[in-house]
This record gives sequence, C-alpha cells and structure tokens, in this order.
Amino acid sequence: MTTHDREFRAAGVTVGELAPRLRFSLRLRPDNLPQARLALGLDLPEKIGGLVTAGQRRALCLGPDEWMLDCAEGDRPALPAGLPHALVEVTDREVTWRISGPRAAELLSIGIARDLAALSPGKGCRTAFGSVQAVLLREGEDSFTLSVWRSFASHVAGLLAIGQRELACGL
Amino acid sequence: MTHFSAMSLLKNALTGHKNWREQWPDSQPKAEYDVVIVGAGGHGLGAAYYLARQHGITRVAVIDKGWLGGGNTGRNTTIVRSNYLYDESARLYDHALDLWDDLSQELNYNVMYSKRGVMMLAHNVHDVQSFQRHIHSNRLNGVDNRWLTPEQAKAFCPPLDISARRRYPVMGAALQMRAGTARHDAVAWGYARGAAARGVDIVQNCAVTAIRRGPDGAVIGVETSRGFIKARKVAVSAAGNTSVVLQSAGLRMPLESYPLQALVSEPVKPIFPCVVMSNSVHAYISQSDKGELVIGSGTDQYVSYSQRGGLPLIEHTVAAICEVFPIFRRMRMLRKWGGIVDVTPDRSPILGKLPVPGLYVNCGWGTGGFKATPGAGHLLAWTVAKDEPHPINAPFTLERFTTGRLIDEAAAAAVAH
Amino acid sequence: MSRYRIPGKGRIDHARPVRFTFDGRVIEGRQGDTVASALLASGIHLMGRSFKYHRPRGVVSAGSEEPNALIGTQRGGPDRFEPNTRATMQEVWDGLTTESQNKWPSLAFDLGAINDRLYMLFSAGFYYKTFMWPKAFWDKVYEPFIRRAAGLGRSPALPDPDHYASRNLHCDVLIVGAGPAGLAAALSAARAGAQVVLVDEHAEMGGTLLSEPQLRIDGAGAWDWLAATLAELSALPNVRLMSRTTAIGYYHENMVGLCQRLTDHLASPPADAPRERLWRVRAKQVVLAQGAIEKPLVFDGNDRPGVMLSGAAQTFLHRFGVKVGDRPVVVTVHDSAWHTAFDLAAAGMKVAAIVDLRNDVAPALVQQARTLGIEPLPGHTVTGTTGRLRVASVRVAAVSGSQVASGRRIACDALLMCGGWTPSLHLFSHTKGSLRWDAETGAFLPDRKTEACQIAGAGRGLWGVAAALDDGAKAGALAASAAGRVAGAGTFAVSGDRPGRGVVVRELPTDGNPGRAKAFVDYQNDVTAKDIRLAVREGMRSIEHVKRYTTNGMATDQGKLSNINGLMIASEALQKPAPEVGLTTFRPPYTPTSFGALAGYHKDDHFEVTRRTPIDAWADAQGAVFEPVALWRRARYFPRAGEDMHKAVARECRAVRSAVGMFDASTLGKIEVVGPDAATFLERMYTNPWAKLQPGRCRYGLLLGEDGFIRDDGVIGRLADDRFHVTTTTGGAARVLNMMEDYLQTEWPDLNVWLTSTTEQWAVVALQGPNARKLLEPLVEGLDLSDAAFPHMAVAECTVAGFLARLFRVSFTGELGFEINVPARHGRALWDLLWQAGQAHGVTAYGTEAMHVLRAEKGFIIVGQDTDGTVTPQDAGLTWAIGKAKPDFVGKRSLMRPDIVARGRKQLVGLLTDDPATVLEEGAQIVADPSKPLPMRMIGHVTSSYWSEALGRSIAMALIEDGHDLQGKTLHVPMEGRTIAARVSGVTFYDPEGQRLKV
Amino acid sequence: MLLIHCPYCEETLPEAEFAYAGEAHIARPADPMALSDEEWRDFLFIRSNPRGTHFERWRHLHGCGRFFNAVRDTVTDKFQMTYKAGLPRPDLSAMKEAAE
Repeated sequence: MTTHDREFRAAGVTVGELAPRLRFSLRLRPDNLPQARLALGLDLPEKIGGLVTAGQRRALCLGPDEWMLDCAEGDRPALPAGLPHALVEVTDREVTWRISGPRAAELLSIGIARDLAALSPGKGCRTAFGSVQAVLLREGEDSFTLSVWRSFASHVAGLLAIGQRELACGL
Repeated sequence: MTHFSAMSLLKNALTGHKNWREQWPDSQPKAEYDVVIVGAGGHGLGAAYYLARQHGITRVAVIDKGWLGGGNTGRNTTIVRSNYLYDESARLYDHALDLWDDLSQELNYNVMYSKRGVMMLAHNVHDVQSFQRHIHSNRLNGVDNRWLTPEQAKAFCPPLDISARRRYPVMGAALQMRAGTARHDAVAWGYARGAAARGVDIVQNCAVTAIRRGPDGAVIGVETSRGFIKARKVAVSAAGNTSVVLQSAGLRMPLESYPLQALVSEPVKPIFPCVVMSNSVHAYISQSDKGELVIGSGTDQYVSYSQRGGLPLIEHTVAAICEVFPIFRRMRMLRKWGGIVDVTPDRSPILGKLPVPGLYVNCGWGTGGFKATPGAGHLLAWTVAKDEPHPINAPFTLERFTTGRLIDEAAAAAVAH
Repeated sequence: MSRYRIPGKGRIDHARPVRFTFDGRVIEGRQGDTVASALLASGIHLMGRSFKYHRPRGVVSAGSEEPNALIGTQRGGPDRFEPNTRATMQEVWDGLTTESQNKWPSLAFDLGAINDRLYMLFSAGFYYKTFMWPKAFWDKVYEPFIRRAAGLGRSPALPDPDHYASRNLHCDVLIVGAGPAGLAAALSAARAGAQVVLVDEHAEMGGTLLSEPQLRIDGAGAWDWLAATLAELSALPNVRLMSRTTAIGYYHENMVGLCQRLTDHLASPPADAPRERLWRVRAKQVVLAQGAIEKPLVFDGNDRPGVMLSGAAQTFLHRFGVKVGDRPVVVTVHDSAWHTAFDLAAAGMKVAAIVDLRNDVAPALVQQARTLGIEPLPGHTVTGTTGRLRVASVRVAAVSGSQVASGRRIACDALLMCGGWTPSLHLFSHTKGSLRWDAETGAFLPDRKTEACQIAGAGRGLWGVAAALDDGAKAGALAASAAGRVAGAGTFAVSGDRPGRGVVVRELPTDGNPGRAKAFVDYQNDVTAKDIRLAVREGMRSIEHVKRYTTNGMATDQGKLSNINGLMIASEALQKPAPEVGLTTFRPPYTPTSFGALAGYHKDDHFEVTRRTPIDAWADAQGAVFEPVALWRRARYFPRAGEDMHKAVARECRAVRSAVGMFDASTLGKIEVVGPDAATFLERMYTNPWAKLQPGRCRYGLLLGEDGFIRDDGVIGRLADDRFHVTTTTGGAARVLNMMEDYLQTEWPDLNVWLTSTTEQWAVVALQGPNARKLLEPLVEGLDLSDAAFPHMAVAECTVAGFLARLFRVSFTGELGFEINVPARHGRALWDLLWQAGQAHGVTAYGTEAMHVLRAEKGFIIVGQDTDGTVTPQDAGLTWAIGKAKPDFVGKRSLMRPDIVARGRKQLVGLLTDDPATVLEEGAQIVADPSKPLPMRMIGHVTSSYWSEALGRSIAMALIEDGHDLQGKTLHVPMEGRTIAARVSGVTFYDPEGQRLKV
Repeated sequence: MLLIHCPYCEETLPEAEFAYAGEAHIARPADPMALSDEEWRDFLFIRSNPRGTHFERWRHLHGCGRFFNAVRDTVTDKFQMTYKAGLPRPDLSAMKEAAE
C-alpha cells in the first residue's frame, strides 16, 4: 500500500507520514495507576486527553482505562503479572502523519468536527476525521500528529491532499 | 358528494368554480361512536372508509391531534411497491398494490398512482444474492419482480451511471414494474371525502389524551382535548405516536420512534422515469409529477419526536444520490423535511388485536407505511369489524415478539461475511 | 445597447464591460452586474415563463427570493450547465451562457401559453378531479401529458466536473445577514473580542445600505460608512467575513449550515478551486439579521413583465445604475415605495403616479410627490393592467369604503408594487422557535426561542436603518456577552432614514369579478387568489391543506413572496384571524442548495472509504477481480488470460485441493481479549465453552444476538491463560467489538478484561492445501510444524521468514492449512517470499470466490449468506458449538422461546441436483410440490450454490423447513420455464471424515 | 447535529463522535433462564419510547469509547444531563427542584 509518503507543500501546511513507532494500547483500572506508573516510569495521566513524556516513552490518555503508549524501537514495556491489565501492541495498526504549518488546524477542519481551538498544545484525543476514527495530538500551536488505521490511510491522505490544494489556490 | 369528472370540472369552470362543495366537513365530536380511530392519516382514514363501505359500520370517528394527512402521509416519498421477501410481507404489500390499482376509480379521486416501476440496485455480491432470493420468492408468490443486468437497468433508467469504476458499481437490479408512486395528499383527501360521504366524522385538532377501559378491562372510549368520547372499539393508527397513545391503555409496545428525513430538488423537465432505491448507499429517488426529484434517506440514529433531523444525514443522502446519478450534482435541494416513524424490532408492522378487548392497533410501519395505505386501511377495518384478523394480517401480531416468530425483513437483507 | 443604464450611477464598474449571452443574444453588462440587472439595463424585462400557464414573466425582485427570472446557466461545455438559477443572484462574467426556461419554441412566443387560455379548467386541484376515465388512459395518455408539462428548467445531462468542499467552523458569534443590523452586531461583538463570523448571501455586504446611499451614519455617507465598517471588521483577526454565503439551515445546538459560492462569479476560476463550500458552523450565539422581504400586491394582472417590487427597482437603481423603465407607476400600501418613487424621479425617470390604497398617507410624502411632478393617488387601487410581454398601462380607481369607482388607465412601462414587508424568519423557524402574529406591524414576529440566538432589526419588525443599527448593536453585544465577552453596544447617529409605515392588505379592492381575476399570489406556481378561495370552499381549512391543494408557497422561492398573501386571503375566506389559520412551516434550506455542495468531498473515490489490505497492490498487479465486502475490497478471483470466473475459480480450487493455495485473509476481524477474566468473558459472550481450552489451542466460536440468532463466528485462539486472539467475519468486526464492549462496560463492568482491535495490526496469509507444510516449514523458526507437535487447531508464536508471527493451524477449506499473522507492514514482504518459495510447490493465489466454494464443499457456513439474521444454532446444525453445561450465554434464553423450538423452522441442509451439471441459483426457492399453481408454498431457499471442481458436480446448501428430517428426499426448485429436482443431503460434501486434515 | 457532553471526557462534543445505543436502564436479567417468555420479551423488545424525557445510552465511539447514560427530551432533542454507566437513574424531580 502506498500512503502519501511525499510531503505536500501547500499554502501554509505540510503533511508528512512519520516512520512507524512502537505503539501499545495499555488498559488498566484507574485504581491500579500508581503501580503502573511505577512499573513504567511514566506518570500516566488520569485525565482523558492528557499526554506525558518520560525519556523515549510517551503516553496519551484516551479513555478512563486506556492509554496510547509510544516507545522507542526495542523498548518493550512490561507491567507486573499480578497487576490486572492489557498491553497489546498496535504499532502496525496505524499510520501517522505530522501536519504542521500556520494553516494546519484549518486543514484538519475539513474532516474534524471538534473545535480544534479547544485542544491545547500537549493534548490529544481520539476523534473522527470524516467517517474515519483517528487519534489527534496537538504537538504545538501549529503542529499536529494524526493517526488512523492503516486501511483508512489512503482515503484520509487523499482528503488531506485535496484540502491542501484548496488552501493553496486561495479559495 | 359532488361526483368528480371532466364534465363536472368543465361545468364548474364555466361557472367560476363557485359551486364546488367541501370535500369533507370539519366535524365536531359526538358523545359516542361504534368505532373511534385514532389518527387521521391515510391508514386511519382508509380504515374508516372501508368500515363504512364494506362493513356497513358508519358510526365512526377518525380523530387527529392535528390536520388530517398531516403526519407521515404527507411527509413521505410516496413509493409504492410489494416486492418483499417473506410470504407474509409479500402478501400484505401485494394486497395493498391490488387496491392501489383501482383506488382513483374507487374513491372518485385521482390519487395519481403512477406505475413507473421500482428498481432496486445491487452493488455487491451479497445484494445480488439477496435480490435473487427476493425475485425467486416473489415469482412463486405471484408478485411481479424481475432481474435486470446493469445494461438493462441503464436502459430503464438512463441517468444511472453503471460504469465499473464507481465506488458502488451497479451489478444489476431488481425491478418491480407494477410498483411506482402516488400523490400522497390525494390518498388522505380521497379517503376522507369517501368516508365523510358515508357518514364518518373526521375530527381534526382533537388530541386523544388517553384510552379508557371499563371495569372488565375492555375499551370504553377515549379521553380527548375536547372531552370524553364513548366508543365500543378503538383502533390506534397513530404511527410515531402509537407508544404514547397506547401507554394510556396500560400497554407497552415494542416500538421506537425515529426521525426520518426526505427532500426534494427544484423542479426540472422529465429526466427520471422510475423509482430507484439503493439500500447499500442508503438513498432512494423518483421524480414527482411537478418535476421535483424526490429523495429519501434513512433515519437519524436517536429516538426523537422533534421532526428536525440533522444536516449530516442529508449530506450523506445527497452524496449517495450523486454517486449513483452523477449528472444531478448541479441540481439543487429545494426543501427537506422530517417525519416520525415508529419502528418494530423486526421492521415489520403490527396490525391486529391487542390484549385489551375492543382495542386494535396498526403501527410499526417504519419507513414503509405509505405503500401499504389502502391495504392497511382495508385490513384494519376488517379486523375491527370482525374482531379477528384477516388471514393476510394474521401473522402481524404483537405476540410474535413473545414467541419468536418474527418477520424480519431487515435481518433478511442484513450484510455480514 | 444599455439604454437604461445611468452613467456613473451604482456600484458596478462602468469601465469594465462584460459580455454574456441570453437565449443566444449577446448582452453587454458591467462588472458587478447580475444577469437580471444587465438584462434590465438592456431594456429586457421578459425573463421567464410561469410553471402552469406559461405566462410571460419579468423579474420581480432583486434578490434570492426571485420566483420568475429563473434561467439556465452554463460555463464552457454542457457539463457545467445548471437549471433554475436566479438571474437576480447570478453575477455576469465574460463568456457566461444563459437561457430562459419552460418555453417552446421561444420565450416571446410560447405554445405552452395555450394553458393560459384554459386557465379556468386548470383551477386548484383540478387533476384530482379528472383524468380517471377511462382507467387505461391514465398510464398511457393523461399521466405522460401531465408529466411532460411539469418542471421548469432542464436537468443537467452530464456529470459535473467541478468539485466541492466542506469545513467545520467554531465561533462565538455567527451573524447571518450583513445589512445594517448585522454589521452593527458584528461591530459590537468583534470589538468585544468575540470570534465573529459574518455572512451575507449577496456578492456585496451592506444589505439595505447599498440601496440607500442618501443615508448618513455618524457623519459619513452610507457607502463611506459601509466601507469603513467593512475595513475595520476585516482588519480584526477575530472576524471572518463571508459574502456570497447563504445560511441554508439552522440545526440543533446552534449549528448553522452555510453554503459559500466560490467560483460562479469568476470568468476563470483557479484550477483547484472548489465551486462551493459547505460550512458547518457551531456558534455559541447566533444573530439573525436577515432583514425583511417585500410583499407583492395581489391584483388582476399583477404578473406582467414590468410589474416588480418597488424595493427591487430601488436596488436596481442604486446598486446597478439601472432604470427599470422610463415611465413607472407605483402602487403601494407602505411608505417605503413613496421613497422609491422619489429616488427614481430624482434619477430622471418620469414616475407617472403613486397609487396608495391608504387615504391617510403622510402629507409630507404627498407634498414631496407633487414637488417631483408625480401624481399622488391616495385612496386608490389598481384593478388591472395591460400589455402582453411588458406592462403597458395600469387601471387605477378610487376606493371609498367598499366601493371601487370606475377607473382610468395610466400608461406606464413598469409598475412598482409594495405590499409591506415580511420579517425574514426562515432560519428561526428551522429551530422550531415559535412565531406570534403582531397586529401592530401586521407580521409574524419571533416569540419563544429554542436555540441561543438573537434576532435583530427588521427580522423582529423594526423598520428603518437607525432602528436596525441600534438593535443590531445591542444584539451583537448580547451575543458576545452570552459567549463570555465583555461587550457594549454602540449607538449610531443616522440622518436621512426613511423608516415608514404601512398597512396589511389581502387583495387590492376591485370593481371587477374576483372570480375571473388573474391576481397572482404565487407567481411561479401560478396560484391566484381565487385558487385559494376555491381550496377553502372545498373544505381545506388549515393553511397546510390550502398550500398542498393549491401549491401556494411550494415554488422555488418556498413562499418567500407568497406565504403571507396566501394566508391573508385564506384567513378572509375562512373568516378566521390569520394566526388561527396558521403559517406553514419553513423548511431548510433557506434558498435552494446545490447537491454538489451537500455531497462535498463524498464523490467518486472519496464517496466512501475503500479499505485495502497490505497485499491489495499485489492482487491488483496480478489482474485480480475485486469485490466489495463491507468497506473492504477483496480479491474475488485471479483470472489468467482467457479465463472467466468459472474457469479461474475451478483452477484455484484444484490447486488448493492438489497442491497449495495462498489467500489474503487480512480483512478478518481480530480482537485481542486480554485480562485475568478473559475466559470468563468469552464464556458469557460465545455459545462455546472456553474455560478448558488450553493455551496454544484454538476453537470455533459462535456468537448470537440476545434474540438467539446467529450474529457472527470465527476461530478463537488462546495465546495464554489471560490472552485470546479472537477472529470475526470481515463485515462483523466493528459490530462484534461494539457488542462486546457494550456487554463488558454495561453488564459486567466487574470483569478484569480488555478488548483491543488488532484487525489492522496483522496481515494474514492463509496457506491451504496438501503442500502447505512443505512450503511453510523451511521458513519457520522456533516451532515444530509436525502434526504431532502442532496439530489442527493449534496456535503459536514463532518467526516466519524472519518476521515475528502468530501462526494458526486452521482450515476453512478442509485441507491442511495455516494462517500466518505478521505485523501489517511486513504483510506484503511475507506474501512475496511465500509466493517465491511456493513456486516449487505449485502455489496458486485464490480469491474469495474459491474460498466460498472450498468451504461449502466442507459445509462450513458463511454468516450472512447461509444465515440471514433469523437463523439459530439449531437451524444451522451447529448445536455442537453450544456449551451444554453453561448456565447462560448471550442469546441462550431466546433459544427456548416457543416458536424457536417449534417444528417448521428452516434448517440448513445440503442439496444435490439430480443433474450433477446443474448449478442452482443462489436465492432460488424450494418447493415440495412444483405442480401447484401460484402462489406456491415455498419451504426454503438455496443459500449457497457452486460448481464443485473436487466433486465434479454441483453442490448447494439450503435452508429448508424441517430440513434435518428430509435427508434423501427429493425437492424441487421451480425456475422460470423449468423445474430442477434436487435431493436433500448432509452439508459436508467433501472428505466427510476429515482425513485430509490429519496429515 | 447534536452536541453531547461525555461524562468521562468531561467535554461537550459533536454528535459525529457518538453512537446512540438505545434505551438506558434495561439491565440484562441476572438469570435469564428463570424468566417467563413474557418477561424475556419485555427485556428484549419492549421500549418506553416516550414523547418527552428519555433515559438513553450513547457511546463515545470516536472518543473515549465509553458507553454512558443521558437524559434527553425527545420533543426538543435537548439533553438534560449525561452520567456515567452504572449510575442509578437520576431523580429528575429533585434536580428540577434544586434548579428552582
């Protein structure tokens, strides 16, 4: 499958596919957070949308018992066997783009119904881009990462490319 | 009742149309009736008409909280067809189709039943299998329905795009030639005129607030916004509001009411010769006798009585129409509207007796009630008059939800793999 | 050529001529013209024909409410043709092609106008009363005739090459309408720092201000004030101004749909520009400042070309520098038309008279008229007009009490009417906000609100620019405050304002016979006052019935001009006050909205997502034929040169049975069920037992709905005590996960188990066939593949071709089989390696069709094909998959219901045709006795049917009433023209003992 | 398009992220096998379908993924409140009084 690996440079926004990063879905009850934090060396956020980074590990809270955990290649985190949890690798499930530039939010608004102004830098959420489920992270004021499941990627990339051309033509 | 004809029209034209009389009076409720029908839509008015005409029961009132024909009768896309899968359904809708055929003459009111043919598009292998099953079943049930290749479908409906590159290519179609459309308001008005002429009272702007039962549990009448009305039998034919009305009789129903939206385009010269439905892309379309493209979509996802409906569903529906008929992309939506449809768990209606003596129901038609109008009216009248269901509506009981004998047209078309 | 243009006047660019065509004739307009203003400048009033009577019609308005001047427009070739465009809204550009509609052979001479001669026959509802006899004539004669007469413009005939965009937008305050009220609201809200969006449907913002240059606001001329205000607003970063943007609908929770027209005014649009963009705006507060729409007057002959709204004439004069005639007459019941007359006179037109039904017209107006040489006729009515393609004279008569004196004729070439103004509350009505009748203004005004909105200016009955500015400023401040800003409302010093007063009338009084008058209420649909009275006479008592019976208000202006006049006439006929007769509901959109804009990006490839597997590109390169399955596309078969589907599938099946086949199974749903309670959870969800399944082993799982009917199935592997790899059907994946989450979250939240979709984590290659192990073994590390060590229904983690893999030994074909799961990004590489290595073993790629045949040979069901949502495990012969000892599982209770255990249920059986070469049709119906007449009693249907290459004959599966008891019995499949006999059999046609798995 | 407050995310978000999930507070019986056919039918199929206040479930499908409960007026489509799954049916009359 060819997703869009070339970068579009349109008026004020670029879209580039990122190399896959080791990614896990981590599930556990909030009561068990202290133990999990200790084991992972990561202060897992409790508030949905919260993001923490420690070294090469980074966790985004997606639900009351769910975190998206990104790690460096070869880093396989583990939690104590006695701690009820689920850790499932999903690295290959997703394709991630970086969307950046002064008009990044505008480009995303062709597909995302949420108010992106309410998503401050350093926060993320699971949402929908059109009909496609996506995880959106605001890395900075003008920089986002957007992840969708692999088989939906060419559809979303196509829409982003159309949106870029629109922005470029000035109408 | 003034007889309608070309001659009467001409005569009246020459006298400045001053001598037409009202087509039905706006009746005040009487204290007592043999039968009260709740809901003055096509179904309810039809039931009243057939009670009077075929069963000689004329002490009948049709009561509506608003104006007659103001509910789903006047808010649908007017498709009439009978190519259903299960024997029970095929018989039910084909019965209605038989009545549609002569309805204008029967009522002396031109309901403009247009046998334009209803074509259902198959977009994948599963659709093909499902439609073939329908066609075989319909054929052996004596119901008109035939298979068309994509080329035949295009010949029948030239705006159709059958190129293989479409996201939903057309792999064939099932065509019921005998099916088509009718003028929705005329059906309600024609039945109202016919029923009123036979002594039925049509009471508008009178809300039924409760169904009253006597000490023995049987129905004794209805409470309304204009007071109590005594009745030996009460038939509820109130579509989206059925749950609410029956609640007052102590009955809880397997029904949910959803908003259903439809829209029309600006009128254009004849371009679309038939009705086309596509379940896979969720849209159906025909062209009215005024030239508007009449387009229906699915229901919004949540239970609602608001008749508002959201924009996303309209966007999706219009996109679906443009996908199948790309030439319509530069047409414009003129207006859209919403109705409330009551849906049963198996998407088939409930038409028959209720576990309360003297109480009858006709509900759960979902998005497909208009096509059944004459049949539903006729069968409801029969059931009320004889206190037992006609063989055609006998399977459409409330009890089927207890015993498990569902008539699941939706599941039968369900896609899995 | 532009004799009616006043040099230097208006807001158009007089220095830039623009040429376009109308019915083939080249018209020269000016940059900034609409088609209507350019035609008027050339003296052309006749722009269309009406719907029913084909009466010649001229432009009535200068805005989007225009009912008459509808034209076809075209850019370049016929693929960019569109009908029914309002000439009053379409801007001109060099090369624009336009045409008039609903006429033949020409606009000036239209044969359809014969209907007009027969108008007494075509009264309201005439078609309900006739065309019924003889019955056969309906289909053949009457209906085709009626339909041919229908419609206005012609439909586009070619696919539209343009593209359309959409966007979501959030703001504090959305202001609809950029007239004085909207502009003032924008100033208040924007100065308070609110995020403001201001939209207007016209090319230029300003609304009334554009037509009232005499005004002075805060010391500046109206147009200077407007320019300064727009400059201030556009300089603010928190303000977005959008012209040519129509608010089409007002939806739940302050969502307003906007349609922005981006290129229809450009001679050469940029290549990538979308033609239109749909905005879904979510505003904390909405300010509706849509102003008011002028009402026509209803009188005999009020539809001749040249009869138009007085405000339109004022707009054509001031905005476009166009005289609508040389010698207009004004007829009015409102002061505003007097001012129009004065403006026209000042611009050099000879206004012959101002006819006003009112006796008590302000003396100052009368005086000013006299000063300008205009004959004032207060207390007068218009009783008729003359002129065929253009109004030539008007008959005026004095009115005293109910007496109409005999009239006199005044020659004119335009008749400008004003029946007062209707607040534009369409969007407000979309919210189900209620309206109340205000006797003072004679209009419906907003009452109870359901959404967070403010209505400002003429929308709530305030006439005049000063009042609109002040009201708008307040509304903007209120909205900004409600959105959390600190806002104040400025005030404006206005001079030259002409607010005016008026009265509400029904029809103008006449000395003629109202039953004969052609006094139009709805121009486009040719509804006259007498039609409305006829509807009432025939028992139509609600305005909704009147509307539907007469079609009043159902034309493309959706009653903007006709609703109130229609209501007034109906209310008089019913002898009931207007509010009791009611107003018909306004429905979205505000003005007709192109399908393209609504569809947005959802066209062609982007109409719907097409999900592709990592191996899809390989299949594509091999020339595979694909089929859509749910949102996926899957390779159905891989034809070689000269092969049709039948041949290709036979070859693929042979390869699997004799060598080895490769199949892309990546689309199968996968759910990883993890946690200490994983087995307990599966026990409750699936019919099968799971507790005792050992890690490293798999089992077939059957999932029911709570109603007891089969919903899904798949193989489930236990990877560890607390970890299961669940597979689902391709189409069922999302549904099953949602169902599982539902039970887990709502019914059993105490269970320590979590569900993760891993459908797309893994690419899956199935190797099936006697050579499967030979092919696979050399590539596997860390696992002994021998039958003893890794038997049928085993699962293990290992590496395959160097990729970390989950390897299942499973078979959906009855052959020795493996399913190799590798991380999706390696799927293609794995496939290529296996393909290469497989060449030595006779490997063949097979698609879904061969897969279906192979599984049918083994009697394995496909959920959704052999089941249809009404099939229980017993019906499907899957009682073996039910854990008998389990006290409960989803759907178990439903299996005990009376009609589920009763006889007569359809049960899944095999079916073998007497003639082995005959392949039954899927969906064909089965009967016991084919000699019976129709309707025939059907006892079942064929669910799956194929040519079996392995068996050298056809096979089929069928759901048949009590089929399990009919083994060996011959049944019949009646087809068109022949009946096929077939014998009931078991469903396992091939290798019933399962020997081929034991290798 | 509705706006829905997710009680888990504590944000009010567009309907596009949510999936309706039917009437609320219809708990699956602890022992279905002990139920009569009529009782089981009531659980499976009977719905209150009121014109007015409706207790219903939604799932924040394209969000935190949680099912939760809501009180919505089916005539106006306005949400009165949303609350987490598992919480008891709120006492609306008490809420109304508290608001007054």
